[in-house]
Amino acid sequence: MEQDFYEITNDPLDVGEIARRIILPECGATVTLDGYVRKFTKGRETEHLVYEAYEPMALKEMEKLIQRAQENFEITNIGIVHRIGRLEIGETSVVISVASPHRRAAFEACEWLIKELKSTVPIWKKEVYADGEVWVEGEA
Amino acid sequence: MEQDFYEITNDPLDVGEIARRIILPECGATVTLDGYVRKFTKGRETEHLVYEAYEPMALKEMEKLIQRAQENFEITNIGIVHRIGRLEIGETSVVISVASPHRRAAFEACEWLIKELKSTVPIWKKEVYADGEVWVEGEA
Amino acid sequence: MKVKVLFFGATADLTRKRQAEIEITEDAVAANVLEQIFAEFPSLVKHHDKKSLLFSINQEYSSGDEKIKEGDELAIFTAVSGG
Amino acid sequence: MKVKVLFFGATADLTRKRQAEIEITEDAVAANVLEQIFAEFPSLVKHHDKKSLLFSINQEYSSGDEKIKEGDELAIFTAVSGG
Repeated sequence: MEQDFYEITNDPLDVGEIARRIILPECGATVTLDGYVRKFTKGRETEHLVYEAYEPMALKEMEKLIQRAQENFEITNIGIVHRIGRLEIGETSVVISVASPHRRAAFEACEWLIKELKSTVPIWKKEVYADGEVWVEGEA
Repeated sequence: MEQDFYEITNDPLDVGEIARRIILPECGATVTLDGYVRKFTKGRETEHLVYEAYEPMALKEMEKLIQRAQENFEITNIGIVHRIGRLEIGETSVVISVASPHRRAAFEACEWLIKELKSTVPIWKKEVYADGEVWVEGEA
Repeated sequence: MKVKVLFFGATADLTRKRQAEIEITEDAVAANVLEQIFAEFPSLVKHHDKKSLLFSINQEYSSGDEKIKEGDELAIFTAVSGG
Repeated sequence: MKVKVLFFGATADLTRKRQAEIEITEDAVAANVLEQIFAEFPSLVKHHDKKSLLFSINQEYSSGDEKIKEGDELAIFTAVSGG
Protein backbone atom coordinates (compact mmCIF):
# COMPACT_ATOMS: atom_id res chain seq x y z
CA MET A 1 0.00 0.00 0.00
CA GLU A 2 2.88 2.45 0.65
CA GLN A 3 3.70 2.33 -3.06
CA ASP A 4 0.11 2.86 -4.21
CA PHE A 5 -1.41 6.25 -4.94
CA TYR A 6 -4.86 7.65 -5.60
CA GLU A 7 -5.72 11.24 -6.37
CA ILE A 8 -8.48 13.52 -7.59
CA THR A 9 -7.39 16.63 -9.43
CA ASN A 10 -8.67 19.52 -11.53
CA ASP A 11 -5.54 19.51 -13.65
CA PRO A 12 -4.87 17.74 -16.95
CA LEU A 13 -3.54 14.19 -16.51
CA ASP A 14 -0.21 13.04 -17.92
CA VAL A 15 -0.65 9.32 -18.67
CA GLY A 16 3.06 8.64 -19.05
CA GLU A 17 3.94 10.34 -15.78
CA ILE A 18 1.31 8.30 -13.90
CA ALA A 19 2.27 5.01 -15.58
CA ARG A 20 5.98 5.51 -14.86
CA ARG A 21 5.75 7.17 -11.42
CA ILE A 22 6.63 4.01 -9.50
CA ILE A 23 8.66 1.23 -11.07
CA LEU A 24 9.99 -1.28 -8.57
CA PRO A 25 12.93 -3.64 -9.23
CA GLU A 26 10.78 -6.79 -9.04
CA CYS A 27 8.35 -5.50 -11.68
CA GLY A 28 8.48 -6.10 -15.40
CA ALA A 29 5.15 -4.87 -16.70
CA THR A 30 2.74 -2.02 -16.17
CA VAL A 31 -0.74 -2.05 -17.65
CA THR A 32 -2.42 1.33 -17.90
CA LEU A 33 -5.97 2.30 -18.72
CA ASP A 34 -6.36 5.81 -20.11
CA GLY A 35 -10.04 6.80 -20.19
CA TYR A 36 -10.91 9.96 -22.08
CA VAL A 37 -13.79 11.97 -23.46
CA ARG A 38 -15.39 10.35 -26.49
CA LYS A 39 -16.87 12.69 -29.09
CA PHE A 40 -19.71 10.38 -30.11
CA THR A 41 -21.81 8.27 -27.73
CA LYS A 42 -24.61 6.28 -29.33
CA GLY A 43 -24.50 8.59 -32.32
CA ARG A 44 -24.94 11.75 -30.27
CA GLU A 45 -22.20 14.36 -30.33
CA THR A 46 -20.78 15.47 -27.00
CA GLU A 47 -19.56 19.04 -26.75
CA HIS A 48 -17.70 18.60 -23.50
CA LEU A 49 -18.04 16.84 -20.12
CA VAL A 50 -18.14 18.00 -16.54
CA TYR A 51 -17.06 15.64 -13.75
CA GLU A 52 -18.01 16.21 -10.14
CA ALA A 53 -16.78 14.21 -7.13
CA TYR A 54 -17.79 13.76 -3.52
CA GLU A 55 -14.11 14.12 -2.95
CA PRO A 56 -13.38 12.80 0.58
CA MET A 57 -15.67 9.80 0.04
CA ALA A 58 -14.27 9.18 -3.46
CA LEU A 59 -10.75 9.05 -2.03
CA LYS A 60 -11.86 6.60 0.67
CA GLU A 61 -13.51 4.39 -1.93
CA MET A 62 -10.40 4.48 -4.11
CA GLU A 63 -8.33 3.41 -1.14
CA LYS A 64 -10.70 0.48 -0.50
CA LEU A 65 -10.54 -0.54 -4.14
CA ILE A 66 -6.76 -0.60 -4.01
CA GLN A 67 -6.80 -2.70 -0.84
CA ARG A 68 -9.20 -5.20 -2.43
CA ALA A 69 -7.09 -5.39 -5.61
CA GLN A 70 -3.94 -5.95 -3.56
CA GLU A 71 -5.68 -8.84 -1.79
CA ASN A 72 -7.01 -10.43 -4.98
CA PHE A 73 -4.21 -10.07 -7.54
CA GLU A 74 -0.47 -10.79 -7.64
CA ILE A 75 0.47 -7.20 -8.27
CA THR A 76 3.01 -4.79 -6.84
CA ASN A 77 1.57 -1.31 -7.02
CA ILE A 78 -1.41 0.63 -8.26
CA GLY A 79 -1.97 4.25 -9.19
CA ILE A 80 -5.40 5.77 -9.76
CA VAL A 81 -5.89 9.40 -10.74
CA HIS A 82 -9.27 10.89 -11.65
CA ARG A 83 -9.71 14.35 -13.06
CA ILE A 84 -12.78 16.46 -12.29
CA GLY A 85 -14.17 19.73 -13.66
CA ARG A 86 -14.66 20.56 -17.33
CA LEU A 87 -13.04 18.19 -19.85
CA GLU A 88 -12.84 18.66 -23.60
CA ILE A 89 -13.07 15.88 -26.21
CA GLY A 90 -10.03 13.60 -26.06
CA GLU A 91 -8.91 14.76 -22.62
CA THR A 92 -8.14 12.07 -20.07
CA SER A 93 -10.63 11.68 -17.23
CA VAL A 94 -9.09 8.69 -15.48
CA VAL A 95 -5.81 6.80 -15.44
CA ILE A 96 -5.39 3.46 -13.69
CA SER A 97 -1.94 1.96 -13.76
CA VAL A 98 -0.98 -1.43 -12.32
CA ALA A 99 2.57 -2.76 -12.11
CA SER A 100 3.47 -6.38 -11.46
CA PRO A 101 6.26 -8.88 -11.93
CA HIS A 102 4.21 -10.61 -14.65
CA ARG A 103 1.76 -9.02 -17.03
CA ARG A 104 -1.27 -11.34 -16.65
CA ALA A 105 -2.08 -10.13 -13.13
CA ALA A 106 -1.63 -6.50 -14.16
CA PHE A 107 -4.13 -6.85 -17.03
CA GLU A 108 -6.68 -8.55 -14.77
CA ALA A 109 -6.31 -6.10 -11.91
CA CYS A 110 -6.44 -3.02 -14.15
CA GLU A 111 -9.65 -4.20 -15.83
CA TRP A 112 -11.19 -5.11 -12.46
CA LEU A 113 -10.24 -1.71 -10.99
CA ILE A 114 -11.88 0.38 -13.70
CA LYS A 115 -15.05 -1.72 -13.56
CA GLU A 116 -15.27 -1.35 -9.76
CA LEU A 117 -14.33 2.33 -9.82
CA LYS A 118 -17.24 2.97 -12.19
CA SER A 119 -19.71 1.44 -9.76
CA THR A 120 -18.39 2.46 -6.34
CA VAL A 121 -16.41 5.72 -6.43
CA PRO A 122 -18.74 8.73 -6.01
CA ILE A 123 -17.92 10.73 -9.13
CA TRP A 124 -20.51 11.84 -11.69
CA LYS A 125 -20.31 12.89 -15.29
CA LYS A 126 -22.45 15.47 -17.03
CA GLU A 127 -22.60 15.23 -20.81
CA VAL A 128 -23.04 18.60 -22.47
CA TYR A 129 -24.47 18.64 -26.01
CA ALA A 130 -25.11 21.55 -28.38
CA ASP A 131 -28.77 21.48 -27.27
CA GLY A 132 -28.74 20.46 -23.63
CA GLU A 133 -26.99 18.54 -20.91
CA VAL A 134 -27.58 15.48 -18.75
CA TRP A 135 -26.06 13.97 -15.63
CA VAL A 136 -25.22 10.41 -16.61
CA GLU A 137 -26.56 7.84 -14.21
CA GLY A 138 -24.46 4.71 -13.64
CA GLU A 139 -25.79 1.22 -13.18
CA ALA A 140 -26.04 0.92 -9.43
CA MET B 1 -4.57 0.30 -40.58
CA GLU B 2 -3.71 3.91 -41.58
CA GLN B 3 -3.98 4.91 -37.93
CA ASP B 4 -1.81 2.07 -36.65
CA PHE B 5 1.95 2.31 -36.14
CA TYR B 6 4.79 -0.08 -35.42
CA GLU B 7 8.41 0.83 -34.93
CA ILE B 8 11.76 -0.46 -33.77
CA THR B 9 14.13 2.07 -32.28
CA ASN B 10 17.39 2.41 -30.38
CA ASP B 11 16.07 5.38 -28.44
CA PRO B 12 14.37 5.47 -25.02
CA LEU B 13 10.60 5.01 -25.22
CA ASP B 14 8.12 7.56 -23.90
CA VAL B 15 5.07 5.58 -22.78
CA GLY B 16 2.78 8.59 -22.56
CA GLU B 17 3.71 9.85 -26.01
CA ILE B 18 3.01 6.43 -27.55
CA ALA B 19 -0.26 5.94 -25.64
CA ARG B 20 -1.56 9.42 -26.60
CA ARG B 21 -0.15 9.65 -30.15
CA ILE B 22 -3.47 8.83 -31.83
CA ILE B 23 -6.79 9.51 -30.13
CA LEU B 24 -9.77 9.32 -32.49
CA PRO B 25 -13.15 10.93 -31.76
CA GLU B 26 -14.99 7.59 -31.57
CA CYS B 27 -12.59 6.26 -28.93
CA GLY B 28 -12.99 6.43 -25.18
CA ALA B 29 -10.28 4.16 -23.79
CA THR B 30 -6.68 3.24 -24.45
CA VAL B 31 -5.02 0.26 -22.78
CA THR B 32 -1.24 0.33 -22.74
CA LEU B 33 1.28 -2.31 -21.83
CA ASP B 34 4.65 -0.96 -20.72
CA GLY B 35 7.22 -3.77 -20.55
CA TYR B 36 10.52 -2.94 -18.89
CA VAL B 37 13.67 -4.48 -17.54
CA ARG B 38 13.15 -6.34 -14.29
CA LYS B 39 16.05 -6.38 -11.84
CA PHE B 40 15.35 -9.85 -10.46
CA THR B 41 14.30 -12.87 -12.53
CA LYS B 42 13.92 -16.12 -10.61
CA GLY B 43 16.06 -14.68 -7.84
CA ARG B 44 18.95 -13.85 -10.14
CA GLU B 45 20.03 -10.23 -10.46
CA THR B 46 20.18 -8.77 -13.96
CA GLU B 47 22.79 -6.09 -14.59
CA HIS B 48 21.35 -4.94 -17.91
CA LEU B 49 19.76 -6.34 -21.08
CA VAL B 50 20.65 -6.22 -24.74
CA TYR B 51 17.90 -6.58 -27.35
CA GLU B 52 18.63 -7.48 -30.94
CA ALA B 53 16.13 -7.57 -33.82
CA TYR B 54 16.01 -8.98 -37.31
CA GLU B 55 14.62 -5.62 -38.11
CA PRO B 56 12.91 -5.87 -41.54
CA MET B 57 11.32 -9.20 -40.63
CA ALA B 58 10.33 -7.95 -37.16
CA LEU B 59 8.52 -5.00 -38.76
CA LYS B 60 6.71 -7.33 -41.17
CA GLU B 61 5.64 -9.57 -38.29
CA MET B 62 4.43 -6.56 -36.29
CA GLU B 63 2.36 -5.48 -39.27
CA LYS B 64 0.80 -8.96 -39.53
CA LEU B 65 0.02 -8.94 -35.81
CA ILE B 66 -1.76 -5.63 -36.15
CA GLN B 67 -3.80 -6.89 -39.10
CA ARG B 68 -4.83 -10.00 -37.17
CA ALA B 69 -5.77 -7.95 -34.11
CA GLN B 70 -7.82 -5.58 -36.26
CA GLU B 71 -9.70 -8.60 -37.67
CA ASN B 72 -10.32 -10.20 -34.29
CA PHE B 73 -11.13 -7.33 -31.93
CA GLU B 74 -13.46 -4.31 -31.97
CA ILE B 75 -10.68 -1.80 -31.72
CA THR B 76 -9.78 1.39 -33.49
CA ASN B 77 -6.03 1.69 -33.54
CA ILE B 78 -2.87 0.05 -32.33
CA GLY B 79 0.66 1.28 -31.70
CA ILE B 80 3.60 -1.04 -31.08
CA VAL B 81 7.10 0.25 -30.40
CA HIS B 82 10.01 -2.00 -29.44
CA ARG B 83 13.36 -0.71 -28.33
CA ILE B 84 16.62 -2.54 -29.11
CA GLY B 85 20.22 -2.18 -27.98
CA ARG B 86 21.36 -1.92 -24.37
CA LEU B 87 18.68 -1.32 -21.75
CA GLU B 88 19.21 -0.61 -18.06
CA ILE B 89 16.98 -1.83 -15.20
CA GLY B 90 13.56 -0.17 -15.30
CA GLU B 91 13.90 1.04 -18.89
CA THR B 92 11.01 0.29 -21.23
CA SER B 93 11.65 -2.36 -23.90
CA VAL B 94 8.20 -2.48 -25.45
CA VAL B 95 5.01 -0.44 -25.49
CA ILE B 96 1.76 -1.73 -26.95
CA SER B 97 -1.14 0.67 -26.96
CA VAL B 98 -4.67 -0.14 -28.13
CA ALA B 99 -7.48 2.40 -28.42
CA SER B 100 -11.14 1.49 -28.79
CA PRO B 101 -14.61 2.90 -28.24
CA HIS B 102 -15.06 0.55 -25.27
CA ARG B 103 -12.41 -0.69 -22.92
CA ARG B 104 -13.11 -4.46 -22.91
CA ALA B 105 -11.84 -4.97 -26.48
CA ALA B 106 -8.77 -2.83 -25.81
CA PHE B 107 -7.78 -4.96 -22.79
CA GLU B 108 -8.27 -8.18 -24.76
CA ALA B 109 -6.41 -7.00 -27.84
CA CYS B 110 -3.50 -5.54 -25.86
CA GLU B 111 -2.98 -8.77 -23.93
CA TRP B 112 -3.28 -10.85 -27.11
CA LEU B 113 -0.76 -8.62 -28.93
CA ILE B 114 1.99 -8.88 -26.31
CA LYS B 115 1.55 -12.65 -26.11
CA GLU B 116 1.77 -13.02 -29.91
CA LEU B 117 4.63 -10.52 -30.21
CA LYS B 118 6.65 -12.60 -27.77
CA SER B 119 6.29 -15.70 -29.92
CA THR B 120 6.41 -14.37 -33.48
CA VAL B 121 8.40 -11.13 -33.78
CA PRO B 122 12.12 -11.88 -34.33
CA ILE B 123 13.69 -9.98 -31.46
CA TRP B 124 15.99 -11.54 -28.88
CA LYS B 125 17.02 -10.58 -25.42
CA LYS B 126 20.40 -11.16 -23.78
CA GLU B 127 20.47 -11.06 -20.00
CA VAL B 128 23.73 -9.79 -18.62
CA TYR B 129 24.63 -10.71 -15.03
CA ALA B 130 27.62 -9.78 -12.91
CA ASP B 131 29.17 -13.15 -13.79
CA GLY B 132 28.03 -13.90 -17.32
CA GLU B 133 25.39 -13.46 -19.97
CA VAL B 134 22.84 -15.56 -21.80
CA TRP B 135 20.63 -15.16 -24.85
CA VAL B 136 17.15 -15.94 -23.61
CA GLU B 137 15.33 -18.49 -25.68
CA GLY B 138 11.59 -18.08 -26.08
CA GLU B 139 9.02 -20.84 -26.15
CA ALA B 140 8.64 -21.53 -29.85
CA MET C 1 -30.46 17.26 16.65
CA LYS C 2 -28.95 18.51 13.41
CA VAL C 3 -27.22 16.71 10.53
CA LYS C 4 -25.73 17.97 7.28
CA VAL C 5 -26.98 16.55 3.98
CA LEU C 6 -24.93 16.91 0.80
CA PHE C 7 -26.18 16.71 -2.78
CA PHE C 8 -24.14 16.02 -5.92
CA GLY C 9 -24.74 16.09 -9.67
CA ALA C 10 -28.37 15.29 -10.45
CA THR C 11 -29.52 15.54 -6.80
CA ALA C 12 -27.90 18.97 -6.46
CA ASP C 13 -29.71 20.09 -9.62
CA LEU C 14 -33.06 18.70 -8.41
CA THR C 15 -32.88 20.24 -4.93
CA ARG C 16 -31.11 23.37 -6.22
CA LYS C 17 -28.82 22.98 -3.23
CA ARG C 18 -25.38 21.56 -2.68
CA GLN C 19 -26.10 21.05 1.00
CA ALA C 20 -28.81 21.40 3.62
CA GLU C 21 -29.13 21.05 7.37
CA ILE C 22 -32.00 19.01 8.70
CA GLU C 23 -33.43 18.49 12.16
CA ILE C 24 -33.89 14.86 13.16
CA THR C 25 -35.15 13.01 16.24
CA GLU C 26 -32.76 11.46 18.78
CA ASP C 27 -33.33 7.82 17.85
CA ALA C 28 -33.37 8.20 14.07
CA VAL C 29 -31.73 5.54 11.90
CA ALA C 30 -30.55 6.23 8.35
CA ALA C 31 -33.79 5.04 6.74
CA ASN C 32 -35.85 7.52 8.81
CA VAL C 33 -33.60 10.40 7.84
CA LEU C 34 -33.83 9.39 4.22
CA GLU C 35 -37.65 9.54 4.35
CA GLN C 36 -37.37 12.96 5.96
CA ILE C 37 -35.10 14.17 3.15
CA PHE C 38 -37.59 12.91 0.56
CA ALA C 39 -40.37 14.79 2.37
CA GLU C 40 -38.34 17.96 2.50
CA PHE C 41 -37.11 17.71 -1.12
CA PRO C 42 -39.99 16.13 -3.05
CA SER C 43 -38.26 16.91 -6.37
CA LEU C 44 -35.91 13.99 -5.59
CA VAL C 45 -38.69 11.42 -5.61
CA LYS C 46 -40.53 13.12 -8.46
CA HIS C 47 -37.58 12.33 -10.71
CA HIS C 48 -36.24 9.17 -9.17
CA ASP C 49 -37.39 5.87 -7.87
CA LYS C 50 -36.30 6.09 -4.21
CA LYS C 51 -34.42 2.83 -4.66
CA SER C 52 -32.25 4.28 -7.42
CA LEU C 53 -30.78 6.89 -5.08
CA LEU C 54 -27.70 6.14 -3.01
CA PHE C 55 -27.12 7.35 0.51
CA SER C 56 -23.94 7.73 2.55
CA ILE C 57 -23.19 8.50 6.17
CA ASN C 58 -19.85 10.05 7.06
CA GLN C 59 -18.56 9.11 3.61
CA GLU C 60 -19.48 5.43 3.77
CA TYR C 61 -22.33 3.83 1.82
CA SER C 62 -25.33 3.35 4.09
CA SER C 63 -27.34 0.15 4.49
CA GLY C 64 -30.23 2.11 6.02
CA ASP C 65 -30.16 0.89 9.60
CA GLU C 66 -27.25 2.88 11.02
CA LYS C 67 -28.01 5.06 14.00
CA ILE C 68 -27.55 8.77 13.17
CA LYS C 69 -25.69 11.11 15.53
CA GLU C 70 -25.55 14.88 15.87
CA GLY C 71 -23.19 16.37 13.29
CA ASP C 72 -23.12 13.39 10.96
CA GLU C 73 -22.45 14.13 7.29
CA LEU C 74 -25.04 12.49 5.07
CA ALA C 75 -25.15 12.58 1.26
CA ILE C 76 -27.69 11.51 -1.31
CA PHE C 77 -26.86 10.95 -4.96
CA THR C 78 -27.61 8.94 -8.10
CA ALA C 79 -25.65 5.88 -9.22
CA VAL C 80 -22.08 6.97 -9.84
CA SER C 81 -20.85 7.55 -13.40
CA GLY C 82 -17.17 8.43 -13.14
CA GLY C 83 -14.36 6.81 -15.05
CA MET D 1 23.81 -20.40 -57.02
CA LYS D 2 24.38 -18.21 -53.99
CA VAL D 3 22.16 -17.26 -51.07
CA LYS D 4 22.76 -15.08 -48.03
CA VAL D 5 22.27 -16.53 -44.55
CA LEU D 6 21.82 -14.26 -41.51
CA PHE D 7 22.42 -15.17 -37.86
CA PHE D 8 21.05 -13.39 -34.79
CA GLY D 9 21.58 -13.56 -31.05
CA ALA D 10 22.58 -17.07 -30.00
CA THR D 11 23.14 -18.30 -33.57
CA ALA D 12 25.42 -15.34 -34.32
CA ASP D 13 27.41 -16.16 -31.17
CA LEU D 14 27.65 -19.88 -32.07
CA THR D 15 28.74 -19.31 -35.66
CA ARG D 16 30.78 -16.24 -34.76
CA LYS D 17 29.22 -14.63 -37.83
CA ARG D 18 26.36 -12.27 -38.43
CA GLN D 19 26.03 -13.45 -42.01
CA ALA D 20 27.43 -15.94 -44.52
CA GLU D 21 27.06 -16.71 -48.18
CA ILE D 22 26.49 -20.31 -49.15
CA GLU D 23 26.48 -22.09 -52.50
CA ILE D 24 23.41 -24.24 -53.13
CA THR D 25 22.15 -26.44 -55.97
CA GLU D 26 19.56 -25.22 -58.46
CA ASP D 27 16.63 -27.29 -57.22
CA ALA D 28 17.19 -26.85 -53.49
CA VAL D 29 14.23 -26.42 -51.17
CA ALA D 30 14.50 -24.75 -47.77
CA ALA D 31 15.02 -28.02 -45.88
CA ASN D 32 18.03 -28.92 -48.07
CA VAL D 33 19.62 -25.53 -47.48
CA LEU D 34 19.03 -25.86 -43.78
CA GLU D 35 20.90 -29.20 -43.71
CA GLN D 36 23.72 -27.55 -45.64
CA ILE D 37 23.91 -24.75 -43.07
CA PHE D 38 24.06 -27.31 -40.25
CA ALA D 39 26.91 -29.08 -42.07
CA GLU D 40 28.80 -25.84 -42.58
CA PHE D 41 28.20 -24.56 -39.04
CA PRO D 42 28.23 -27.66 -36.81
CA SER D 43 28.31 -25.46 -33.67
CA LEU D 44 24.61 -24.76 -34.31
CA VAL D 45 23.60 -28.40 -33.89
CA LYS D 46 26.09 -29.01 -31.13
CA HIS D 47 24.18 -26.53 -28.97
CA HIS D 48 20.67 -26.90 -30.30
CA ASP D 49 18.18 -29.53 -31.23
CA LYS D 50 17.66 -28.80 -34.94
CA LYS D 51 13.95 -28.57 -34.32
CA SER D 52 14.38 -25.76 -31.82
CA LEU D 53 15.91 -23.49 -34.45
CA LEU D 54 13.73 -21.26 -36.61
CA PHE D 55 14.35 -20.51 -40.26
CA SER D 56 13.14 -17.69 -42.48
CA ILE D 57 13.27 -16.99 -46.21
CA ASN D 58 13.06 -13.40 -47.37
CA GLN D 59 11.85 -12.38 -43.93
CA GLU D 60 8.99 -14.88 -43.74
CA TYR D 61 8.97 -17.96 -41.50
CA SER D 62 9.78 -21.05 -43.56
CA SER D 63 7.84 -24.30 -43.55
CA GLY D 64 10.81 -26.12 -45.09
CA ASP D 65 9.50 -26.92 -48.55
CA GLU D 66 9.86 -23.55 -50.29
CA LYS D 67 12.00 -23.49 -53.44
CA ILE D 68 15.12 -21.34 -52.94
CA LYS D 69 16.21 -18.84 -55.60
CA GLU D 70 19.48 -17.05 -56.28
CA GLY D 71 19.88 -14.06 -53.98
CA ASP D 72 17.31 -15.15 -51.41
CA GLU D 73 17.86 -13.91 -47.86
CA LEU D 74 17.72 -16.75 -45.35
CA ALA D 75 18.04 -16.48 -41.58
CA ILE D 76 18.40 -18.99 -38.79
CA PHE D 77 17.73 -18.19 -35.15
CA THR D 78 16.45 -19.48 -31.81
CA ALA D 79 12.92 -19.04 -30.53
CA VAL D 80 12.28 -15.31 -30.19
CA SER D 81 12.44 -13.63 -26.78
CA GLY D 82 11.50 -10.00 -27.32
CA GLY D 83 8.88 -8.05 -25.43
